[in-house]
Amino acid sequence: MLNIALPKGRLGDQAHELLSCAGYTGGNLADMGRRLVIENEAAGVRYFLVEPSDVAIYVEHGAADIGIVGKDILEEDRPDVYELLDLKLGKCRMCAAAKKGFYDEARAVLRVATKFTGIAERYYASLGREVDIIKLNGSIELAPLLGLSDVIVDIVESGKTLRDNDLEVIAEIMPISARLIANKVVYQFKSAEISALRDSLEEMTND
Amino acid sequence: MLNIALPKGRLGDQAHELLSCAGYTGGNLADMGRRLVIENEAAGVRYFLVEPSDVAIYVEHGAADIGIVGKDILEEDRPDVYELLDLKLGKCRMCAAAKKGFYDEARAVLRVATKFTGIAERYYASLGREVDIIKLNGSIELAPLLGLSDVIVDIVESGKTLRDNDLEVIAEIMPISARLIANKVVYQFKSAEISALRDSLEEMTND
Amino acid sequence: MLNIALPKGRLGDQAHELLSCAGYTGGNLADMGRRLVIENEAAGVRYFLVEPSDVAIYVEHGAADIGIVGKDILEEDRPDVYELLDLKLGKCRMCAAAKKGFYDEARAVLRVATKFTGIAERYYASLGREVDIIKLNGSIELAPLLGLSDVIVDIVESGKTLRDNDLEVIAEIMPISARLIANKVVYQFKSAEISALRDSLEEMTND
Amino acid sequence: MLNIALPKGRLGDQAHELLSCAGYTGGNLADMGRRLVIENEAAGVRYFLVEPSDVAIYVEHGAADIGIVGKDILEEDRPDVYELLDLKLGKCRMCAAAKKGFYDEARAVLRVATKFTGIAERYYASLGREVDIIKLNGSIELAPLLGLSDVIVDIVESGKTLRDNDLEVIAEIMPISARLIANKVVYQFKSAEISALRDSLEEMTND
Amino acid sequence: MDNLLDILSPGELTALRLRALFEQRGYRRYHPGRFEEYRFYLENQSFLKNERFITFNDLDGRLMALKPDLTLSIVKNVDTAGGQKKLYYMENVYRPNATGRNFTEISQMGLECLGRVGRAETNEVVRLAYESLKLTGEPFRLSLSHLRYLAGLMRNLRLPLHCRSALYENIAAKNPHGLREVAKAAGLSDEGTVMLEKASMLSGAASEVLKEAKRLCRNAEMERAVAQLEQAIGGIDDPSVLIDFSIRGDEDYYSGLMLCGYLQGKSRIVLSGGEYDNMMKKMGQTGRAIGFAIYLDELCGR
Amino acid sequence: MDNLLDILSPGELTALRLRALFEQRGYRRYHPGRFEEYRFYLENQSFLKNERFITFNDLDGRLMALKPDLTLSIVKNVDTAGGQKKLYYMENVYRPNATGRNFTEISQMGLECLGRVGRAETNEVVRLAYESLKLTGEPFRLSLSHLRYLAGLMRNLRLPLHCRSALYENIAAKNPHGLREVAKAAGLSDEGTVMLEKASMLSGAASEVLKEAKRLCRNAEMERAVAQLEQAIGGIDDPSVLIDFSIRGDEDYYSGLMLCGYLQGKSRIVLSGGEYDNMMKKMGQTGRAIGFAIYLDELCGR
Amino acid sequence: MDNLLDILSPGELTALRLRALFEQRGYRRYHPGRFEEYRFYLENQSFLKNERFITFNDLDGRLMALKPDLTLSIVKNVDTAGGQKKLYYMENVYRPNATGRNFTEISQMGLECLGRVGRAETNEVVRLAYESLKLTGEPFRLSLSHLRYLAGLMRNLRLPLHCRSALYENIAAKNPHGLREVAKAAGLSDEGTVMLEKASMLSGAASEVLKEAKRLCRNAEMERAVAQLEQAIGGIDDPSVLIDFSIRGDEDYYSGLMLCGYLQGKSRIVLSGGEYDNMMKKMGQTGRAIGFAIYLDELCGR
Amino acid sequence: MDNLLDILSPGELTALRLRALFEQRGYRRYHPGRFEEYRFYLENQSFLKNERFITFNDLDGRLMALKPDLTLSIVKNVDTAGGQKKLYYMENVYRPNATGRNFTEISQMGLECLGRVGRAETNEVVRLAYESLKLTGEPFRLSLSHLRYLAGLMRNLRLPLHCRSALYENIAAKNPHGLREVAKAAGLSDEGTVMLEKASMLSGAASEVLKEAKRLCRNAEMERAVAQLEQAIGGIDDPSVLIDFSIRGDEDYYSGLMLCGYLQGKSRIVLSGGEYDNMMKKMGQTGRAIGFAIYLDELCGR
Repeated sequence: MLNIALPKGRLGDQAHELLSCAGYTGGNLADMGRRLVIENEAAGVRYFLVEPSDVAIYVEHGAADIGIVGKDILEEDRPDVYELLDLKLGKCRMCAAAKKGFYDEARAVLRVATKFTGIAERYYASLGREVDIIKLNGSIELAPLLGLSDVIVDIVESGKTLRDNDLEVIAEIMPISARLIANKVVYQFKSAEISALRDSLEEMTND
Repeated sequence: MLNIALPKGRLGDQAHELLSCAGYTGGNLADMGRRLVIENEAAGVRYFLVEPSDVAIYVEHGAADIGIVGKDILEEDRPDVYELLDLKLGKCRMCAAAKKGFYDEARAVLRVATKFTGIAERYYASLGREVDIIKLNGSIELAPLLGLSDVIVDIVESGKTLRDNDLEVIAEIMPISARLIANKVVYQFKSAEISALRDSLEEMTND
Repeated sequence: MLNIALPKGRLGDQAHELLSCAGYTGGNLADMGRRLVIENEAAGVRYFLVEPSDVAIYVEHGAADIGIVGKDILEEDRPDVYELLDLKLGKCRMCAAAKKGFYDEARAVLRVATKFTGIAERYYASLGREVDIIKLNGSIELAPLLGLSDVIVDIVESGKTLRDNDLEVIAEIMPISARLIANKVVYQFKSAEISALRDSLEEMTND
Repeated sequence: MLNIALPKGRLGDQAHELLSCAGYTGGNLADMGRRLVIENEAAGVRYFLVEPSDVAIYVEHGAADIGIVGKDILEEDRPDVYELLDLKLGKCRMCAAAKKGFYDEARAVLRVATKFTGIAERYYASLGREVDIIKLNGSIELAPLLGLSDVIVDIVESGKTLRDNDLEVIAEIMPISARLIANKVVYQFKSAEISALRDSLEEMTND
Repeated sequence: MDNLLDILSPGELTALRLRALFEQRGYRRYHPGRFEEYRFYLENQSFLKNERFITFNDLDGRLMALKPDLTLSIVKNVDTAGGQKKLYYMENVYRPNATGRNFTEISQMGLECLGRVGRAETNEVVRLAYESLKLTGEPFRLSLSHLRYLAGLMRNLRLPLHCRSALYENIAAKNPHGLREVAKAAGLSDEGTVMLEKASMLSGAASEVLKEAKRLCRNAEMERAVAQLEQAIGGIDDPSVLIDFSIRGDEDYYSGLMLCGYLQGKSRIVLSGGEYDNMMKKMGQTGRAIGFAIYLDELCGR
Repeated sequence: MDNLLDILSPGELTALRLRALFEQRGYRRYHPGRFEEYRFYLENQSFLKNERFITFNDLDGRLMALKPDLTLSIVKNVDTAGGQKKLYYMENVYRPNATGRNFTEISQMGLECLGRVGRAETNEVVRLAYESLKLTGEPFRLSLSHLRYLAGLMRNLRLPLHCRSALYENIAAKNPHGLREVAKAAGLSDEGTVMLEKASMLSGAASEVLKEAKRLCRNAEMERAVAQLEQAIGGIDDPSVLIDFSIRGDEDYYSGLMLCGYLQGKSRIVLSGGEYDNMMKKMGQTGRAIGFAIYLDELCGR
Repeated sequence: MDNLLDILSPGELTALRLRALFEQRGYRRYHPGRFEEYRFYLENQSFLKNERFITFNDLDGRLMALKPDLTLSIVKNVDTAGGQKKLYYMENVYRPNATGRNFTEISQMGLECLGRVGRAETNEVVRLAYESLKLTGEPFRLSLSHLRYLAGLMRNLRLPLHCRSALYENIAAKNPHGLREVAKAAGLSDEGTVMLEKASMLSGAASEVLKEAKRLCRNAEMERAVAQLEQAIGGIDDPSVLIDFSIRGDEDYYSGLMLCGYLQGKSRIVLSGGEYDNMMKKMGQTGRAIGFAIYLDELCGR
Repeated sequence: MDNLLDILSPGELTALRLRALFEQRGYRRYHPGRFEEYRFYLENQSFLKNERFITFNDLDGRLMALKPDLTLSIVKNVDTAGGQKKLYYMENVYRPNATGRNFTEISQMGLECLGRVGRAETNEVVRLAYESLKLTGEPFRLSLSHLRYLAGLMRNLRLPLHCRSALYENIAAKNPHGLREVAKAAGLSDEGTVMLEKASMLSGAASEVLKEAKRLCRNAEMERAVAQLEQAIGGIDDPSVLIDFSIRGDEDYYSGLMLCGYLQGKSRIVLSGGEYDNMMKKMGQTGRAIGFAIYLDELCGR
């Protein structure tokens, strides 16, 4: 039996669809409602639907054997897990953005609003730029508009949200996509099952 | 012109409805879509719709003059703002919960999963109980089921979610409801407007 | 057999004379020359002649059972020993001194030259006066003359040395005289012998 | 006028003799008695007679321009001064010594009694040997005899003192002799006078 | 040589002009010692409101702290015996920054009058706080309060000591519902609760609030507080001067007047102070004390 | 499998035998939490006698200390509600070493009885201290004292509170001349001074000292102290058991009995303890407490 | 007296049985010094994998650290001149806990063979690691790797030094897509990339993997690595022994063999070690070294 | 408004006049970041000469240091890409005080020219150092040296690299007997030793020393060093300007010129600097660097 942590939301749905095609269906996830665990004994899988940013915690602590999670979370939290496969789902970019025409004169400490404080800190440390990080949990785009920060660090998909708020990308920090991860200890005991699942998924994502 | 930060979701909708009744309508918030700011010059208000946990940050930093926010957030972050009114919306309780029948023998460090790490730390420190806090962002209820933690600290409304997951409340930490908050500096310069708004809301919530 | 640490120099000679009168003679100490230990089995004593500032270290570490030492050393080092008797020998005063006419305006950090850094630090800390302590090992009187320090903290007997160097006492910190000390553990096992010696000495010093 | 710090005792006497021969006599130092400063305006020198271990402090702080001091003090305190000349006076060795037959099995922390705590710490750190340093001010030879320490670090001249106390050298740490030192700032302004004095002394010590 | 002034940044110039203002009234610059022991700040933490200091070990092993505040050091160290000390300082202090993720160095000025402090000195210090804010050229507010006003009322209402800190906490947050809850839990009557809420939520232009505050007085302590407030403001006729009884002050340190200054567009307080007679006593000093601190980075930064 | 014991060092074996002794009497091992906040030890520094702790910042920024002592943590953290806890511990603690130049780690065992503590428990704990020392096989001394004996006398002599710490300091140093000086400065009569000196310098074999101590009693408090000492020692008939009123104990923590153990040839105390009822109160606990600590490194080292 | 063993907790008993196992093979307990200077760990941080240590100032002002690891100290301090040292240790080490929010104390055992280390010693140490895991009675895995296998391949593929750390990072994460990306950026041919991926992702039962590993050898360095692996495992015939080339080791410290032990149901590694010849050189020692650490809290805790 | 200047203390006025001097030549004030990580200073300790810094943990857990020096931070952080930066700073730095028993805060000014640095800039910086000292109105000395002069000689004498630091140490102490001993131990011929001693002990009025230094040149490196010294001093004709080859500079940081300033009656150096091209490289910067620091407390204090 494999315990699989999936992120709530579109990425989780896509991932489950892929897994279903590969024979690891959990049934109708949409039915989960208040139930957070779905088991398909026949297929040998048990699914947990959790917050996207919690997937890696579940896997690292061994509460789940494997999981599907965005590369942004892996970079932010740096969990000690195996990263077995790039699923090529949920592609986007981690970017720094600011109001159109913004130029950093490096006079004062740069105020950075972001959900990804670790990525932002490491990115600006690599530039030797002193920053004050303001942790926000959503609607990061508002921060420069309201004078809460000079720049933001956030995920950019189409860029429409930025444009709608008169912001523009000033630096691309890294590309993002979904990954298959596994707990390092569990892997030693279930390597056959995990490898089989990984290989099925790889085959499908390579189409 | 008053800048008002509202939390996304049901609480924000209820709050806006209340404010509209009091004459501070922002128009159709549902239309906001990708636009995060709505202004009603006539009513003298500008609304920002932000993550519930970000409202206090906006107000504390002066990016918004006032805001509506749950007491849970105020207790967790302890922002330096005025708390002008209990809106009596969004009532619930902050609780510690565990699997049915759980008894803390205090042998080892207690593992606590929660979104509210500050509240959990202070609560257990007040009991002199040593804990390891595991920060999760959602579906906290899963943690004890999957052996990730011994107990959870979370908001409980009806208690149905707990029951669905075979958990039960082991301690009630504090009652929660929505509050009207204001930036302390701004208040000095806009006390008349803010007081007027506060008083209108109070009148309505006292009905 | 009692192991007794005596300070080299005049105080040690006086102390030995007193002990001899009380029946604890070590023979002719002056003969010690390069030999540092003298034993008188008949009298049940063994003498070590050591630096005055080392006596308390020997007793505290149990290398000597008892010792004779100036109160200045006890105050400076605060050894964990019993202080059984004031021998009323070697009387003098611990003083702060400065050039005649010196007045501390408390503008800058006060520079204090002394052999007794612990006493000086505690004394000025009790006054809330910020100081830089310069540790010297002798001829402390030179320091203010040569501009090395503003004041000195040192032992004053007749005051002649100060006068010879145009210095004057600006504060008396504490009176000093020789004390009989004992190791706290040894005392539990040899309390009879130590008490007998102590009582003999007390009788003589009270004459 | 050159301000010269000399160490009290035999080394100071020898150094003054040498300086007198070189034309820098301070008159009869033995007459100094309670006076600590002797001036010979004709010869352009002013002498301070201070504790051997204080000479470098006077010179480093600029209270004296130059001084004569043992290499042991320079190694112990590492003052920031120029070391202009090896006077080849007061030759001896810094050694570690222990009771005859002592062998360090490195089981427990090694207890080291010494006046030279800095030298001892650096020496044993260079060997990677963990030590407890016991600072004594004299009669270091007694420490191993009385079980206060396992070894001592001290100056050894003839070795007679060690032999008298049944100790033997277990390691030679460095050779010692007297040095002419100068304050670094003063030197910039009096380099001619200081160089002249240095050269005279060098000539004499090279005979 | 006056072109030397052209070199100064706007912030430095403001600081220099503040110094000129203070020097002109007879205040002399105070140069504090290097560091204080950490325990000193720990013992006076409730005055500092923050519990996070930069701590380090000095070369002699003592655990020290970088100053989070100057007033405590001054009150501890200044010798006021037999007289009056008029001091000002300009120093860096160290506190967590706005994000709470890092410590930061902030530049602080301040002014203290210690020892013999009478009506004239009190009035002078309040006026200097007022003029300091005015000197910035920005719209400002100077709020005053008096600790004995609400303390007097609480005494009158026989509110037990142990629940006062919870009451003050809600007052400082202008949180009437919280205040009512605590008052109820403390067994206060409905009438008393209304009274307490009314008094503690009083704020606005000085002249009007003083009138209302007088009306609500229930004992001599409250009346004295109002009278002292009136005297303190005496001669300043400006709608930017407010009374606000929600300004928080710990009774262990403060004894009467409290000050708070705000500049439009800044998100934090720029001036803070009051009468510290109790702190003087706590530090073993005789005499009284009044003063305020100005946060230069807030004043001159964004 | 009993050859497993051959692996243990003499020190480990002694520790294990002590554990066996404690377990056999119903004491259970206590596993303390990781670290305590530095401020906790700072606030209780007078109990710890030393003011230098290893401090470090935890990952969440709090200033922590490596435990210099276990008793404080146990008394703070143990839940004694409605019962009795019999605990022992075996932990590393961190203190300056004998030279005062470095911190060192020392291995400490200890035993505490908390909550309901009556005569039987007190007697049991004293006996366990006695047996612990005896178990080493070396010549030893176990000294007992009772805080209320001298406290009772001082009360009888109407010695003002503020000079008592100076008196106790001199008593702990067995320093009669210092004691006389402080007594004189405090205005004590000559007769009172003689009385105080006589009582405080009392020390020696238990049976004799108790007789003399009884003779010197001047009020019920002193008599009670002597009676409790007698009960505590009850059943132990060994000349190695002494009474020594110079054993120091802070009244903020200790409430009655105090214990001190010595081994011949060691230069430091190897066992230390007493009744901590006041510490229980200070930590917000109900009930009483008695216990002792054993310094294993002193016991088994050179 | 064997009832003394009944007192021990399961964890203590396991530790004692491990000690018996080690002593029986001639390993003697090593007692490390008190603390190390912080800079020592800072300079060897890449070995420690973690960059957060508990730092504190010793009484003489030096910045010290609580040991995060014992191997570094042993290799630095042990005198191996002219011989062989067989040591084991049982100490507390200090690291961030699983939540990363606090430091925690963990109990660690370990075993090191230093100086003259030949095939027999290597085989013995691997066998002791195996027996240590087996002694727990739980399902386990012991994975082995050899640093020179992939290093040899990378040399053969002429992969530039500066990109190797990025390659090893991806290998340690069993991340083939990341590996391919880095390889591509380093200019490696498609054929080379396939080769590298195949070799670095090899893992499974020892016998099978060794066969495949042999097949993939492209130079003597790789062949030697495989041969040494075979010898190291020699005589252990258990499907729980695996080969896994993704085990990470820094070439600055490790020189050949690497070990990793897992227990079912634990979320972290319980045993870790290898050949540290390069660390010996770095510390100025002559001779070779092999050893492993066991995390007792992981082994015996939940 | 120029009476604002009357408020400044003599030290502040000197600092302001120094700023005016620097601004006038086109140098702009640099505002450094808050703190640096401790490891940054640890890694560059040989530049700092001192190994004791004030360390503390920031709120995010990183071990930070209070700046002991500004040059390192500036060189690390300034963006010199494609140009020239002319900066000066005025900051507090933290070092052990003269007694070595406590840390102290000292006020430091400094000036740096980074990026494109040619003869003109070098000459300008030397002149600014000279004018800075002159501006104090006190008798002063400005000593210059050039690192390549002795380095060139040592290369010529084929002195092995590993013994150079011992040689430089003795040269910095103007210790000819120590120098001879090390040279002898390094196998240097008597003739070479005499040569080395002569060259390294050269010091005195610039014009005379330069003549002698030229005479002693044995290769192009030495000649270039002398030529650069001549150019650097070009146009300053003052007997207070000295050449002194004993000024110490670490080759890892310095690349050529070195400066040292002294004021009569002060016991410590008041100005220190040089060309830091190697430090630029070490920090990953392109371009060259020259600058100096002025210790204001030494300059204006007693």
